[in-house]
Amino acid sequence: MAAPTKETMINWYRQMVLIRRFEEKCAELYQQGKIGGFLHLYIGQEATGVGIAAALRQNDHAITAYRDHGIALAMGLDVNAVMAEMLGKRTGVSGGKGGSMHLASREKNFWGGHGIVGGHLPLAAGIALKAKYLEEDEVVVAMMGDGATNIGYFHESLNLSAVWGLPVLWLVENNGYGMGTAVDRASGQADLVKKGIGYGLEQDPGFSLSFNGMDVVEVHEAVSKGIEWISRNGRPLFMESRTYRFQGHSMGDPERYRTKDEVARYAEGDPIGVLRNRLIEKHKSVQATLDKIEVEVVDEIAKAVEFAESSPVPTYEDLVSYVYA
Amino acid sequence: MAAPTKETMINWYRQMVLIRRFEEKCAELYQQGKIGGFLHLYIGQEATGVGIAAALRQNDHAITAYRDHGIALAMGLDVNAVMAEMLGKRTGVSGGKGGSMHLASREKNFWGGHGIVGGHLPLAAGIALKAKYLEEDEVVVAMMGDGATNIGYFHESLNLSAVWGLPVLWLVENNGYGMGTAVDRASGQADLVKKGIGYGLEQDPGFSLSFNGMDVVEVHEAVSKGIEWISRNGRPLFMESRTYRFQGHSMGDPERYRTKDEVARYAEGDPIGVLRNRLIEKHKSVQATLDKIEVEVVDEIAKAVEFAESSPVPTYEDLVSYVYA
Amino acid sequence: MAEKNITIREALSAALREEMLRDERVFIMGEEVGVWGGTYAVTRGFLDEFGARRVRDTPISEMVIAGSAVGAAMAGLRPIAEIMTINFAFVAMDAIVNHMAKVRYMFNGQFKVPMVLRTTTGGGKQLGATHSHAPEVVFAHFPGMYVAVPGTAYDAKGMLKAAIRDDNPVMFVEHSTMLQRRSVVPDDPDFVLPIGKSDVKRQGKDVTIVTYQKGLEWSTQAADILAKDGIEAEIIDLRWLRPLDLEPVFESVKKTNRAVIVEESLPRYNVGAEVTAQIQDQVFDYLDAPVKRVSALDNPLPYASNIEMMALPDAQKVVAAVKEVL
Amino acid sequence: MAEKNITIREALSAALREEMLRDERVFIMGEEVGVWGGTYAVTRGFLDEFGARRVRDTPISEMVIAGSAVGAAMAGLRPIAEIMTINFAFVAMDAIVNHMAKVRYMFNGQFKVPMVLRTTTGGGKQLGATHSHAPEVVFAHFPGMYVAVPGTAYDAKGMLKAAIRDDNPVMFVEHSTMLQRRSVVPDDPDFVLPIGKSDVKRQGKDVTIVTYQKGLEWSTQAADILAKDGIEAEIIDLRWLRPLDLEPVFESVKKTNRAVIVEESLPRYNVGAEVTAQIQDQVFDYLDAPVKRVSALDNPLPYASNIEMMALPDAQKVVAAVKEVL
Ligand SMILES: Cc1ncc(C[n+]2csc(CCOP(=O)(O)OP(=O)(O)O)c2C)c(N)n1
Ligand SMILES: Cc1ncc(C[n+]2csc(CCOP(=O)(O)OP(=O)(O)O)c2C)c(N)n1
Ligand SMILES: [Mg+2]
Ligand SMILES: [Mg+2]
Repeated sequence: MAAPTKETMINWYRQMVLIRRFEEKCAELYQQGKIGGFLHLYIGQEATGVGIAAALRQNDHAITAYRDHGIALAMGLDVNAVMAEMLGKRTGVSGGKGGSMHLASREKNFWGGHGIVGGHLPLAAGIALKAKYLEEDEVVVAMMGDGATNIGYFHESLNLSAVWGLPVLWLVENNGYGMGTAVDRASGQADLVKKGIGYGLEQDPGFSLSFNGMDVVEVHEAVSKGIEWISRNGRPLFMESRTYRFQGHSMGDPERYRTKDEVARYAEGDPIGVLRNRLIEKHKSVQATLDKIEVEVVDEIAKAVEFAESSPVPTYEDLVSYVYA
Repeated sequence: MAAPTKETMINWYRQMVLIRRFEEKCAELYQQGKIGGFLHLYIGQEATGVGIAAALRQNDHAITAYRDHGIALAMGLDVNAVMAEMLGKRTGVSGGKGGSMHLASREKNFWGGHGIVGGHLPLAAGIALKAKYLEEDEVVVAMMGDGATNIGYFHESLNLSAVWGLPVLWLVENNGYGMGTAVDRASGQADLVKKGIGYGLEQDPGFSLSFNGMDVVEVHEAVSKGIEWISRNGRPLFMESRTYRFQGHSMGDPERYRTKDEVARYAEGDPIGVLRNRLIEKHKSVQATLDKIEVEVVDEIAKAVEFAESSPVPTYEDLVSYVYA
Repeated sequence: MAEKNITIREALSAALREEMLRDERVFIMGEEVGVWGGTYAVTRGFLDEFGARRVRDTPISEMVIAGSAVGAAMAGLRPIAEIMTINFAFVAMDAIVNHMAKVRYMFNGQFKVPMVLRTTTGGGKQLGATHSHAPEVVFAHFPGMYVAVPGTAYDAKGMLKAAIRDDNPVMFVEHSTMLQRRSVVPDDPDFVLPIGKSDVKRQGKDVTIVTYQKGLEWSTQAADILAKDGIEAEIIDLRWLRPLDLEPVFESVKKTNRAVIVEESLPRYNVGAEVTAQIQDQVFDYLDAPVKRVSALDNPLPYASNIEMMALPDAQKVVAAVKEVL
Repeated sequence: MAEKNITIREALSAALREEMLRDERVFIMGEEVGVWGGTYAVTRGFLDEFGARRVRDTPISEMVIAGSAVGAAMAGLRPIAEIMTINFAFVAMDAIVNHMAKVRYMFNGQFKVPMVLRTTTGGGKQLGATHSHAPEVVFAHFPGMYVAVPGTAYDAKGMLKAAIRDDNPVMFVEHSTMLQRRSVVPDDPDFVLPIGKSDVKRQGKDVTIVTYQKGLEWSTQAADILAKDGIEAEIIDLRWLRPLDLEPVFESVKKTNRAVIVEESLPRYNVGAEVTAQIQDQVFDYLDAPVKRVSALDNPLPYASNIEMMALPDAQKVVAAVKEVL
């Protein structure tokens, strides 16, 4: 597989910074009461979302749980419309009816944003069934948390995909915790990729099923190989992105389940810093470009907030629309 | 482990014949409309139920799904009261309110007979939790079908038992089919014991996790070892009894999913015939004893039917009792 | 137009078959729908006719049966997913009420969910407490989907075809003890009934009986008995619990001034409660007596036939309720 | 007897703690009940006080949370299992309605199921369609268990203690937006309220408002508004949806001749339907106007606050309904 070009990596950098700044702004807006509900930040996990989106082919699909800002932005959803959704505005991607947990864009093949742990996994199987049924070469990347691997939905979905040979890349973002519960306190099998054995999923496809989720280059490579393998073999795979969330589970998490030290240790491997260093090491000259991106992104986010703030709230008509087709 | 004595094996023979004749009679009574609902026969699987019951220690427990006559009788439930339950009589083990699928005896540590596929697996975890919580040395044998290993309940129950270290022997009776669906059409992982890997369950406890369920001696030995291991290690195991059902899934099964040939092939390994031959080979003299057992059992069943038929039906009082405590 | 006297089972089979022939995107999935031919033989022969691509046996996995049908529908197929009996729909309850019924709304109309979730309901077969529910009312509580409860072969065919053609998710509830009931059904591949229309099944002037499915039988028997006493009962078949069409009920009560609601369900928080509440709200001044409800006892169902029958409604209980309101 | 002015959260904590101290067989299990201290901080400090044997964190596995509690209760323990919010109870619906509520009946009383399934309900927090249900009514449909819906700190404490001590399974539904509400509560470890008793929360002679939980607040605010117009509303708090105690409602309607039912739930097949049906059945001749129901719109709940509020009931809607029946 060809190494990504400088331009590609710079683009990934931009996306990761965009997600980071977007979420930092969201945290602020949440404190101000402008965003409501639950807010689950992706900070620390950006490399996974960006690497996945970069690996998808034209007609591939992504779906995830409620921790969805990162993948949504990486999938190319309009920043303004995503921010408007955060603020519950008519101009939001889901018309202000979905909120932070329910971003989606049919057009961009991003199928949401789902709040019930594991509830989107059968949907992923169904979307993949469509491709298989119509004999289209499409792969669905179904993202989930480590905690989600313990719910019945996971079991039934992975098994059905194996029995039917559905083109799904089941991708667990192992960030170490489901809320406050560490992986080995929740999963009898803490080496998560081994869970695939229970469904007869390939354990040795010729590349590692578990990869460093803090390195966007590694994520991109692993997921690309996964997608290629699935497309070629017509069978699902189960892969693991080893990552970490730097913030609490959602806003207001007392974080009694981990130490500040642990968080600090992981912060050293901040995926944005990792990429930045790598780029600069290789191409001294990019430093200015990267700095410029930082500035541009801040500006982009400010404009998004402005767009969102000045957008109208939904109306009664919106409230009662789309209950039925 | 000491080989079972002649007397023990003769006793097992008696139990297996009792179950066989009991069920043949039930099929007859079903045709006559005296038994209603669903009737799931255990014919062909008797060695598993009898071997398990024989392996249980004083305070161990058993629980199973709706195919429960075999284990119920092996657990020592009164034949009369079981037959009365089949006929929906007040004198039945469940007062006529449970029927074929819901036999149970609190006293004999047999926790039922449950009709929702997989629904009893969490119950097994809970019963085992009681033992662990009170620091009692008890093991729960939770029986299930091969088809049941694909439902969410299975996943959550095995995982919780692993995380909490619950003394459960999860025992799949792999009879080749869940209704009309062959194991490899339903399970991505058709080598069922490997499903334990998904929960970090021991794969190499020093004896085989999968055993020949058509040989009561082998079942008894394997389950005894399993129970001993669990009791010693304070952790669950997942084991497989390879067996076969000679009759349809339930009465009225069109059996389009398998050939007569296949059934005939398995019938050669009839667990009752296997045990009989082995006993006679070893101890020529037992033939008469075994023949006598056949006669006695037929008589016992006839008496049970008589008891059941002459028992009163439940009353309105029974209908409305025990909804609440 | 040709007509045929067929059973509900045949009507369901014909509806499925016709719609699969009409639209390549329609397919069937569920436990034992293929090789077995359907637990209730509704899809017998389908695997041979349509092949394993369009008639898909599943593992025993209700959550993913319902949930993957939602995904496939969102993506453009038109799944008919089968949950063998409604008792097992509780296992898939989240997939049904939180996903099937909501993905459209939550994402502001970006997705459609054109699917049918077929299942069977009903007690009276000595299957015991966990297998004898008629709990369709708890599903009908939730907006975002429709709930169909046909009671005749005619309705079964026309309503199932409507459900398959509609772009909304429909929970299609068949009664497992009524599959052999016959009626005359148009033999026309474009015979489709409207969604959400109740139906006056019998005209009468003395009392309005509102019911559906098995209740239709008990009510009809009761009406025959009452007719001998010169009491003319009007019977309204709801056919759909959602949308719930009570206009014909209000019209009827204006005429009869009396109503009885008959259903197989449990007595608390049931269909009769909703219908009663709306009747008293809409035609309060026309009511000459309180609306009465006939339902099962507030009890799980037992195995033994004699007491199971005591727990369920029957024609006599309907007659008694009618006599109370007269 | 000493009393304390405490919040519902404190009342729940106190009830749990007192009962755990009283009975060694009582233990807590659920997602984030231990290290985290409970999503709503109700069990904060419990892990330290009682240890990991009695305060048990679980994986995200609602089916086995509910189901293993059933097994443990059958075997002699007294589990308090927590389903983080009632939205997730749909995932465990089968374990609840088919097992928790039925194992006692099905085996003719051989087993008892002394357990409490705690959960939180309610919308109004911008959590969107899948996280904003108040669907306790669909659980209350099923016999074999009780359903508690306390609306004050006093009730929360006395009812939770009753639920823990009772030998039947109780689904104990707390309202997630009311945990900070205060009232005076006896500081007595043996303060226990009876199961299945509704409560007259405010005396009045002009109209009967029947409600529970969040509805209690809207109704109280409405009663204050109405009082300014000289209208005296009587407010009856159901407190339990099962057993459902309507005697005080019938008594009240005999006096006021008018009733309004107020709840947060969806408008179809809801609590108001059942209460209305029973009122018109029991005190038909006393009613001067149809019973009116106030509930949420027939709609999933959206995220945006302004329209979420439009969808939910409020005091003004209660006032309007009361004016309709006057
Ligand atoms: C069925 C269900 N149970 C519980 C919850 C509450 N909940 C929301 S997120 C979460 C933790 C999920 O952890 P994980 O899958 O590891 O994802 P992460 O938050 O780490 O991204 C829980 C328990 C839920 N939303 N759905
Ligand atoms: C949740 C649920 N889904 C479906 C059924 C219908 N059903 C009853 S038995 C059965 C097959 C079970 O097969 P298996 O677990 O292999 O057990 P066996 O019958 O072979 O003993 C099915 C699908 C059910 N009872 N419960
Ligand atoms: Mg996680
Ligand atoms: Mg089987």
